[in-house]
Amino acid sequence: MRSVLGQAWAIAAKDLLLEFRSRTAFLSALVFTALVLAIFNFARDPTAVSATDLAPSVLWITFSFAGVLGLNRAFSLEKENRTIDGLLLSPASRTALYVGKTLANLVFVGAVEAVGLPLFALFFNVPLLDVLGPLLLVIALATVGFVAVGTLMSSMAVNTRFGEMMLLVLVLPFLVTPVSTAAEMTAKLFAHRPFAEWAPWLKLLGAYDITFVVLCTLVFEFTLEE
Amino acid sequence: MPPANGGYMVAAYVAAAVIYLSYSVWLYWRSRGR
Amino acid sequence: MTPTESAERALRRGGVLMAVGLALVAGVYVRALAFTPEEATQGLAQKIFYIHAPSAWVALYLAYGIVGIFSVLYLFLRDPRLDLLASSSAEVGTVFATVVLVTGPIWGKTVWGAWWTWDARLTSTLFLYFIYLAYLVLRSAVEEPGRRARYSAVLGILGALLVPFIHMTVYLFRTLHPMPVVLQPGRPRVPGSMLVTILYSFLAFTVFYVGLLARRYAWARLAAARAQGEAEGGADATR
Amino acid sequence: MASPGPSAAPVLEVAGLAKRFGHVRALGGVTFTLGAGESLAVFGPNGAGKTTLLRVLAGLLRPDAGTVRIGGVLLARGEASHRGRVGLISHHSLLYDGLTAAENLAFYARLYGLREPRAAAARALADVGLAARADDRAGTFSRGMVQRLAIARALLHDPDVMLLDEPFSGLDQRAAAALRSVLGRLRAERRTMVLVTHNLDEGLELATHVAIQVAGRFVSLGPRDGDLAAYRARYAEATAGDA
Repeated sequence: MRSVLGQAWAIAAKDLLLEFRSRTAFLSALVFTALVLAIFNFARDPTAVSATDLAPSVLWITFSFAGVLGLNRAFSLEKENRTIDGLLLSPASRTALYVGKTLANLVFVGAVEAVGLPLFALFFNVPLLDVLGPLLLVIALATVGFVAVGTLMSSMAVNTRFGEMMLLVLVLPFLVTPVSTAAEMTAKLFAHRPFAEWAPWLKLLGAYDITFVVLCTLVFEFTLEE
Repeated sequence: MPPANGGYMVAAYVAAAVIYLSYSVWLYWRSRGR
Repeated sequence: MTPTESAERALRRGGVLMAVGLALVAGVYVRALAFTPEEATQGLAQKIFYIHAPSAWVALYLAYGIVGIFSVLYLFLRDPRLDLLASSSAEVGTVFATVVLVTGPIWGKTVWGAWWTWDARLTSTLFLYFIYLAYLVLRSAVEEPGRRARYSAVLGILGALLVPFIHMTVYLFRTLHPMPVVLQPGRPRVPGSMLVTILYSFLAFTVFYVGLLARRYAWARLAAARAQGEAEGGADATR
Repeated sequence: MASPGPSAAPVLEVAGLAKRFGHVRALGGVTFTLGAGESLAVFGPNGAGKTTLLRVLAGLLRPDAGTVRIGGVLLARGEASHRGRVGLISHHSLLYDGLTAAENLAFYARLYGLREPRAAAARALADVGLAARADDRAGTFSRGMVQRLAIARALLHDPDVMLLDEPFSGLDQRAAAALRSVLGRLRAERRTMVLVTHNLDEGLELATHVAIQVAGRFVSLGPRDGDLAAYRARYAEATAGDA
């Protein structure tokens, strides 16, 4: 178990170092985030729709799409020089590879969200600080859910024709639960509703996370060449 | 007095028949012979 | 008997089963349209139920269940036929799901007054349709049969587990949101002759599904057997 | 059958390996045995299934049938200890262009569970004469330097069995000579090697055993008993029917 985590961390640290050096994926995800936030707010008719009504859905559309677009990077970077063979040749377990890739993706998406959230608060003028704690919890849970599935799917998508488009097609149905529960909870947070009102969504999201993290870890090895 | 909406019923039945029949015919012809 | 011959026999059997299914479905049309009374509050449009509901049963439960079960079996047993069966079920299920998505709004228009409402059942059907499409698109984008089978099995299993989550998500929204009270098309109170029609239609569409599945699966086997035969004929190594 | 000499316990035992990709047969029953210090050169035209053979031996591909044993231990797919005893050099470098030479090796040393990965990386770099370029990115290296770094990567964990997949392809004369000297050293260290290539000029002099593979099968296998010209003739004869 300890060696699995050690190997997973080595893989994640390597991915993050590579991304830190090139920053291409990170910067494009950031630009995407800023653009979507700006366009949605600009296109909104302020007399018809108030910013706080629109805000939760915009936030989650932005985060999930920016996240999924970034997930391609995880396995496409292993195609150059066939480094995926190097990983699979080593005694590191397949589980460590999945956990490592998922960790790196979580850090990546988390960093995009860390920049995106203040931008969002600025553009939509929502009172972020009062609800920051619970909001971070919601963001963390939803992000774990779609990154776990997205990482698995990207391992397959990278070996198909039209890889990037394919990843979106594969992942979109799986975004329904994390994104809509997170958007609903975000809306209730901004409206200062009591916890009892958003607890059912929290439970559903938690159940989704547990189910798919376990399942994806189990089936990951089947996405590798054998 | 039930509402007069037989047209919708006909539309739905025809649409379903078209979809099922076209798939059946396509499947049958594509898979027979070489 | 060679694999090609046995696949050809299965193809003929599938054709017969398909014809039986079609005949039974034609029977549903006759019985529902001519020999089933008109419902009092919804009028003739209620009869859409007899084709809509059994199609939904096949598309959302039967066909998807078969995909999920045979995907798991494939990953354990690695018999290529299991993959062909799962993918045949996905394709046939997509046809049934298409009918659900076409007849649903037509019926909805008469009940709700709008073609599309984000009603729980319609919404989850739409999302499940996207899983079917993703499955078929993924298969078309992977060349090598072994990899295609593994990838589709992984997606088939994840998709089968996603189905209950989508239902729960959609129902959570529906039950907690204040919804305008509208007449739901779900379960009409049923007198005897309607009940017979309903039961018969479920049976007919189930047999129709099995017939299409059998034919589709036999065709896939035949194609695989022929490709194998051709490969065995010539020099056949790679890399 | 390349039977090991009386002194050599078999290091690598391969029996009846078969592998198909869909309807294409890549391996159709490959069998051989090698002892310590023995090396097998497998020659064959493109598409003969040579790379597939190496990938099965390395534990990357699961064979449909047949067994691989290293040191008498059966290869089970995904068996980490098996993968730890095998090293692979291919015409792909398996290196990250964005990492420095030292970082590349330290990363792989961690995956192989070596103690003090940085020290292991530094030793391996010195071994292939790249110590001075340790902190330069692999992406800036010449083809020959990349190949030396790839060799260092494959030798990091001191494998018993070395697998080489067309290692000479794309190398200039100097790099090829350097590679030859490394291979000579590996042989002197009594490592077991399997080298596959379509080019008879490369690797024949390093081999103790020679096989010719056509369409997934060994059409000839035995200790090296002839010179280049003799093998050229045999190779031409074996591949004549294979368009």
